[in-house]
Amino acid sequence: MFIQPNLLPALPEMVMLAMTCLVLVVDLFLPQEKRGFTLLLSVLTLLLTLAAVVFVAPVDSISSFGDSFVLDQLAVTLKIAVCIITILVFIYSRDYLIDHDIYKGEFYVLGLFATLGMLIMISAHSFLMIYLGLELLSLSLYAMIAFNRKSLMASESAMKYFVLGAMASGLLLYGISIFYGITGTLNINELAALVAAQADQNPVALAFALTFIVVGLSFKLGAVPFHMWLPDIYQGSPTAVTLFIGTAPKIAGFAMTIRLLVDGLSDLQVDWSQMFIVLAVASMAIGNIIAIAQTNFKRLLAYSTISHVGFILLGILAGTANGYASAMFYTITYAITASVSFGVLILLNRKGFEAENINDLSGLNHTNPWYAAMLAIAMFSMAGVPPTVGFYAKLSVLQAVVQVDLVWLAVAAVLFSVIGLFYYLRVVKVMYFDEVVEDQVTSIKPSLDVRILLSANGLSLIGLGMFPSLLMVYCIRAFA
Amino acid sequence: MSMESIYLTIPLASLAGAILAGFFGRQIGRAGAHWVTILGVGTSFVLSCLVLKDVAFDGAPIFNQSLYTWMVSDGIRFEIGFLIDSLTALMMVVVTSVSLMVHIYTIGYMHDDPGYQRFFCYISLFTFSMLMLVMSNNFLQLFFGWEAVGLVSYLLIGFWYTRDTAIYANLKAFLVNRVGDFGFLLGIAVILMYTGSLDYYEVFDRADSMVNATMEVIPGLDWTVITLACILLFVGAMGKSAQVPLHVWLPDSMEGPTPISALIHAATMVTAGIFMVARMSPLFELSETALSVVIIIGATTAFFMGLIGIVQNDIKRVVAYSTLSQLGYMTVALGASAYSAAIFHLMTHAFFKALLFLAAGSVIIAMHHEQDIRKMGGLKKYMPITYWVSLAGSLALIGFPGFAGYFSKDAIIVATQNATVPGAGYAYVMVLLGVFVTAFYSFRMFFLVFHGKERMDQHTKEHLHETAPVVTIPLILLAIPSVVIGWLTIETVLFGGYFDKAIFTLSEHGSMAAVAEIFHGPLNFVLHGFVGPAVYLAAAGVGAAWYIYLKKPSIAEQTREKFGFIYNLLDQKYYFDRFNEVVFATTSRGIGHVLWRLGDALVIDGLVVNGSARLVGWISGIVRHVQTGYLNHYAFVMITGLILLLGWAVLG
Amino acid sequence: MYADWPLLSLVIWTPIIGGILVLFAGDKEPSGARKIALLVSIVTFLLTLPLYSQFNTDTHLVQFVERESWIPAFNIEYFLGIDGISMPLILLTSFTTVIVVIAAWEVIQYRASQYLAAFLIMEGFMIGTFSALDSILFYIFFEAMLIPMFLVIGVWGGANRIYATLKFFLYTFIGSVLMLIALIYMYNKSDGSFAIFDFHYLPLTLTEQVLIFLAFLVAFAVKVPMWPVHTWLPDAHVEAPTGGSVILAAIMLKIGGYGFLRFSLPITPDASAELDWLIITMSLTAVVYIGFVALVQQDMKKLIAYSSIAHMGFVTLGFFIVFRIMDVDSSAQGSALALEGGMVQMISHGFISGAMFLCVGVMYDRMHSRQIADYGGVANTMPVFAAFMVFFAMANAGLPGTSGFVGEFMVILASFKASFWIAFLAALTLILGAAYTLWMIKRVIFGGIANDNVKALSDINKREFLFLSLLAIAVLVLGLWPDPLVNVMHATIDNLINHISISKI
Amino acid sequence: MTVELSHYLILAAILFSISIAGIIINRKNIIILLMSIELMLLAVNLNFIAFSHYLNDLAGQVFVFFILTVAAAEAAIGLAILVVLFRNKQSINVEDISEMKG
Repeated sequence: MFIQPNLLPALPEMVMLAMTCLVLVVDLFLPQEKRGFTLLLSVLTLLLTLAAVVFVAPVDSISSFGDSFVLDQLAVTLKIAVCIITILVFIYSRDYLIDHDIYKGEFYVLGLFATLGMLIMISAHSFLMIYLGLELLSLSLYAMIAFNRKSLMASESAMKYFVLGAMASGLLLYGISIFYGITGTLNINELAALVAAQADQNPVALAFALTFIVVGLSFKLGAVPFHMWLPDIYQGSPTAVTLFIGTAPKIAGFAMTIRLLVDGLSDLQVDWSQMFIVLAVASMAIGNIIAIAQTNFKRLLAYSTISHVGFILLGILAGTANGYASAMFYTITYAITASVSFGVLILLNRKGFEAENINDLSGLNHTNPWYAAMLAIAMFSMAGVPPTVGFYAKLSVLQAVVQVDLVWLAVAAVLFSVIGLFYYLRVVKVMYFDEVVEDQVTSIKPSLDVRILLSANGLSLIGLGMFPSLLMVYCIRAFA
Repeated sequence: MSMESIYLTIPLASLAGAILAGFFGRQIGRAGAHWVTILGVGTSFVLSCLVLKDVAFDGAPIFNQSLYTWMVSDGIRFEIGFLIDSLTALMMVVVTSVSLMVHIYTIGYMHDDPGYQRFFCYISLFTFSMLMLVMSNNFLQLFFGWEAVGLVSYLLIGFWYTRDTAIYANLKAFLVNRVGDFGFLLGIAVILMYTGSLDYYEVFDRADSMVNATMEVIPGLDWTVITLACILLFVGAMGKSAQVPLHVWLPDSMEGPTPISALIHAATMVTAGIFMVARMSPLFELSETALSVVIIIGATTAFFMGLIGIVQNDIKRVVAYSTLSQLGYMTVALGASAYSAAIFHLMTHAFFKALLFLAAGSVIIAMHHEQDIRKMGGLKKYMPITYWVSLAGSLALIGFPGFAGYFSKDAIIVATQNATVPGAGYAYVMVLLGVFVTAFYSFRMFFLVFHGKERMDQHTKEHLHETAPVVTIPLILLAIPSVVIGWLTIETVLFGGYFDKAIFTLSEHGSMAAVAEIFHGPLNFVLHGFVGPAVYLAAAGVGAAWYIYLKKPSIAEQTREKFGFIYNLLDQKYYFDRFNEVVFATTSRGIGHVLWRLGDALVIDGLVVNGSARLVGWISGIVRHVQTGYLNHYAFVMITGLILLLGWAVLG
Repeated sequence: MYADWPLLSLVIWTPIIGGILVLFAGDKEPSGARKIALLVSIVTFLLTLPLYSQFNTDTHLVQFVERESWIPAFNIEYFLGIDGISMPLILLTSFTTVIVVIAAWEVIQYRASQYLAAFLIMEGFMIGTFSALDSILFYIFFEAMLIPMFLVIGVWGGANRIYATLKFFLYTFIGSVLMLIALIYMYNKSDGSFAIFDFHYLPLTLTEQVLIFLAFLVAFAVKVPMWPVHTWLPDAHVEAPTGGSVILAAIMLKIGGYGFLRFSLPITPDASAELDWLIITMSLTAVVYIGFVALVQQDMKKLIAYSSIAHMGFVTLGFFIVFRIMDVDSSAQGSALALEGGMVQMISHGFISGAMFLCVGVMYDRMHSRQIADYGGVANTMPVFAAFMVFFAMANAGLPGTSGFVGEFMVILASFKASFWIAFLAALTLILGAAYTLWMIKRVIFGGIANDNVKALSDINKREFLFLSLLAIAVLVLGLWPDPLVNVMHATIDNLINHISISKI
Repeated sequence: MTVELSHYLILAAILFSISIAGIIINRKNIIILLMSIELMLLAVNLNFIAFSHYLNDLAGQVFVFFILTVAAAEAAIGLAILVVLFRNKQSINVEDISEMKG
């Protein structure tokens, strides 16, 4: 017999799916000069999804589809974040796409599908669902990267990402299969229960499987040593795509981690915490150290991402409610910060000029003081200098770590962040202290919507820095 | 007008003059400048005399009050206030009178100097500071005045700041004085620590607490605190009063204009140390050790600095070295617990030494700022007034019976003779020899300048003439006390119990008592002088000077040849300057360079700071190559990671 | 009437908001920006006056308190208040900023509005640092002020500015992150409070205390700066524009000293007592070692920078000699003298070093050189200026009657209670200080006219006369009558002494 | 002998390892990479089916169907990328695609 599942929790996803298909079709019939309509429609899609999320947001949490799909506070918050950031991405990247004549509907369609994948990952509560979401996201991303067909770099990085990504999901699947074998279930809740029972019977097998899962997640997040893809992908992809990859998927990755490790395998917390300690330290060390040597801004940000992943892991490995909350806060604010940095970078692109080196920023304060200020704020936020939000994110994570008596880890973290400060300051230095280099930065006049959004985005870093509670309450509620 | 407001007016009058001349010099012009300052100092002088009369004759009670509370911290009250007793009153009159003379004299001396107003501002400011120093009733204010006069002396020595010698000299003077103040400050610290107060009387009352306490400055070596305190304070006095080895700044200070040499570096500031020790007699009396240190230092200064005077050819430097040796005499008196004698000599010396300096100044004016006595001679007939006053001054200086210097110096000699502290014997010999030396160099100079054949060039000769009244009048006014003051005041000051309330001497330190025994009125004292050797030594000195420099100038040459070594020793001032230059100046600069280049630049910055930065950069340069760009390497790294984790998770 | 005003918030946010206004005033019409900046700084200064006039000197309790819950998640509060330690420093800050704005008037032509804005915003942050009573709030202000200073040095600085400013930022940042860890640690210990005063009463074992103390030490020692972590200061000073040097020397360094009083001593009294030898050694090294180094500097700003380090040595010496005094004398008689001496030294150094840097700035604006060798006989062409410079030099050499004397005097007197030799070494500054300062004066101000550039110099104008004389008055008044300043500290200092004399173990 | 679960698992593990080895060792043709990936997924599928058989639980086999579908899509995209790459580079040699490094 067939039980009609409660479709309500999945309303946002369904709205999105429907709308995306609509976009796909409509776009086919649009002449190139009308492409703006696609963008409009896609943004509308995201807005509707957003509305749907808010509309169905439950007081605590509801699940459906045989308990393999949940909509809890965590999901709601993350979904909202993802949608908003995707909107930013779409709008920021318009001019870039036009300038490099890849202003095609596919970009938005793929973007929307990727977003859909993320939404699913966020809500997924069974291995199968997680896998599907993950693949939906990944496949769209592969395509998006290679989307600028004329670019060698792009196709190269697409290939790299594809191979490694596929391998990673293979590893993940392998782990999943073993868990399936041990527990006989694909559902996260049941898994949690059964693992609790199994924990002492065959710990080895569990540890074995767990490792594969952790590796899969680490790849998605980009933790050392599973970060190798990250720098090349960031550098090679069209900046618009980098902007996308560098922001929203982090949130999805975080969600996936929480779902699998916290919801599902909290009984193995000791094991994965220890693994994460190693990965976190490695990420912070490698990320920060190698970043110093970078001259390409996108690549620099890639390495900085790696170091930030280290911090996110710190929050998770604390294994306490406020640890998770702070990690969540960190992830979201990091995504916001990254969108500012890439947003400014993307503005600097002109027809036939791909701005991606740090030197392309020199003298930005002379030509565009306002955007220089925005980027500077972003840099200070990444470095964790108050009063930007980055400081508060670090503070909360460190607090969680110290709370579980891992003071040495906190000390290591801050010392690495000092190294990190150095290259962020270098960016500021280039913008503020260096002279304008010929035919590089000229005064940029982005369209009104970009100007507004980017400014709001940048100032939000200060705003959230001064009133972090605005966001923190939701993060705490998510793990209450 | 209440006494209190008078006391307040005395320093403030000079200060007002200084401020007006200093800040509004341009507006009030040159004449304006000297009028306001002279008016200010004049007022101070008149009122000081009033105070003296009040204290000396009307027997006014000791005035000891604080003006305002500078600061209260940790329950200790730091006050600014006045203590007016016989000692203070005397000093006030000495200071203001000499200062007034110098003010007037300056009108002539600095007549066409561009820095006219500035100069008057400085000397009035000096008068103010000096008054604050002597009128103080606590150590804090004493230190204030102490450093303030140092500052003004710094400014005045470097008054002609375009001369390199001048600005070298004033830096030197300030630093050497700072060495003294360094000790002085520590002395104050000791006192505060053990008495919990800086007020003179409170400190004196609690002095016993320092007698009994001991302190281990150098491990294993206990000092009584009182000794430590007194010696530290005396170090301060050595700085200001130019006692060996901190005397080096005084001769150089002659780079300043002559009036201030007279005022600051002869009459008043340099005697601050003497004054201070006398003021602290209740403390010094309690420490035998300190006293003998004082007397030995003083004796050494008195004799050996005198010797240098013999070989000097700069007219002002000769006087400067005589000042050093006279200060030595005063210090000896202090060491012999003959404080009153010291102050008495301070007073007489103030007059005749100021006189000598100003006379020298007058000569210098006449010679168009030529200061080398070898280029002078026979000035007697050109400038009679200067000649006679110089004679009076010199006689006073060498202690010619009846002249001011005689009384004070003889008192000191007798006191030293009867002193009991260790080192007194040495001191006695030194001061006696000193008498001869003093007489010798004074009259060497006197003869070379005023007698003998005229060695100056033609041009100068033609313009030679007596200086203007504005110069000569102060000379005469100073000559009078130089001659008579000793005769008039010795009875009251030394034996009239004048200082009883101000100065404290233990009964067993009977040096002054001994002097009192042989004293039966001034005249008798003069006659008694012929009993002792001093007078004959002085006469011998004069005779020798006459013979060598007037009768047979050749002898001077021969002796110089014969005793070349001694001559050099004296000419090089016992190599003190060379020593300081090498040991202190050069060494500390060397240390500075080493610490800077090696410590800061190389080790801290080079190695640690930039080093660590470079290290990180270097590592980064290496590690980045792990990112080869080859797909299979990437996969390999991932798998390695996987395997490591597996091994760790499954096995570990 | 001020009782109900949120005065502290006003003095913090007025300059910050004003600064943002100035920023938007832009460089099209710099005079406008200047006027706004001056207005804002003066208003701020006036607003700080009631902090003094309304200050209750009888209590050690914090006053003008403002306390709002801010980040409930971690129970971080917007918690402001001042006591006898912080209040004078706040006045110093607002006063100095006015001076800096005036000093920048025509001198800064390049991006004037950004320059002025930076200083106003910095002022807000610095006042915030002094008045914050929640440690995270303190930390935020403490760090935030680095950003404007970083830009000031980097944008308006000299040739080697980039090295200097990066060095400055990184040095300070390294110091402060460890402090952050310490704060978080205590937050967890005190189950959930970041309020500084809760930390004061937080029981800690000696080991914890030592570690926390060291964390604080790094943070504050770098700020002060103490030997051997001082090397950023000379570079920063040399490269910074005049205003930057002034703020740096006059106020930023004081935050280090303030931190010791606010955090290290009361939070980790036992560790401070344990490790006082370390601090005392570092301080004395600063006085002597740095004194010698200053002696041989060729660059005026470097020389003054080094002399700043030496003078700040007295501050730290005064703060930590207290424990020695307590050892030798149970009545702790003299410790208040030491602490208040350190405080006075901070204030006075604020005026004097600021003035010295302004003097160098005045000459630099005319000659575009800081090398002592390029000068000589300035007094001939700039008599009035020379008078000021000599005066401030004397103050720098600690001449009685100037503020420079008071602090050193108190600290030396107090340290004598602890040990003769400590006092001896400290007192060496009388000689060294005079030596390096006056030797510079001799070579720069006095002597014959060295070269044609000096010949061409013109004496200071009205504006320069204004700010120099303002500072001169401050230095003189403080030197002749420090009581009004010292008086406000008594209650707080006495309470502090009682607090640290009680062991936490 | 009877074929036990462990045999399947071992076989799957071997396949999995081979596929990984394929990815790491192969320096020449990218197509081989794609094949290795397919192989990897198949290894996983084998696991799933074996388990679902021994657990008598269909979910595993359902999962396999999904994996297969996704694998197909993946292959499609992979080849598409390969084509693009070849257009730009005129080569599908693994060692040639190392423009970005460091």
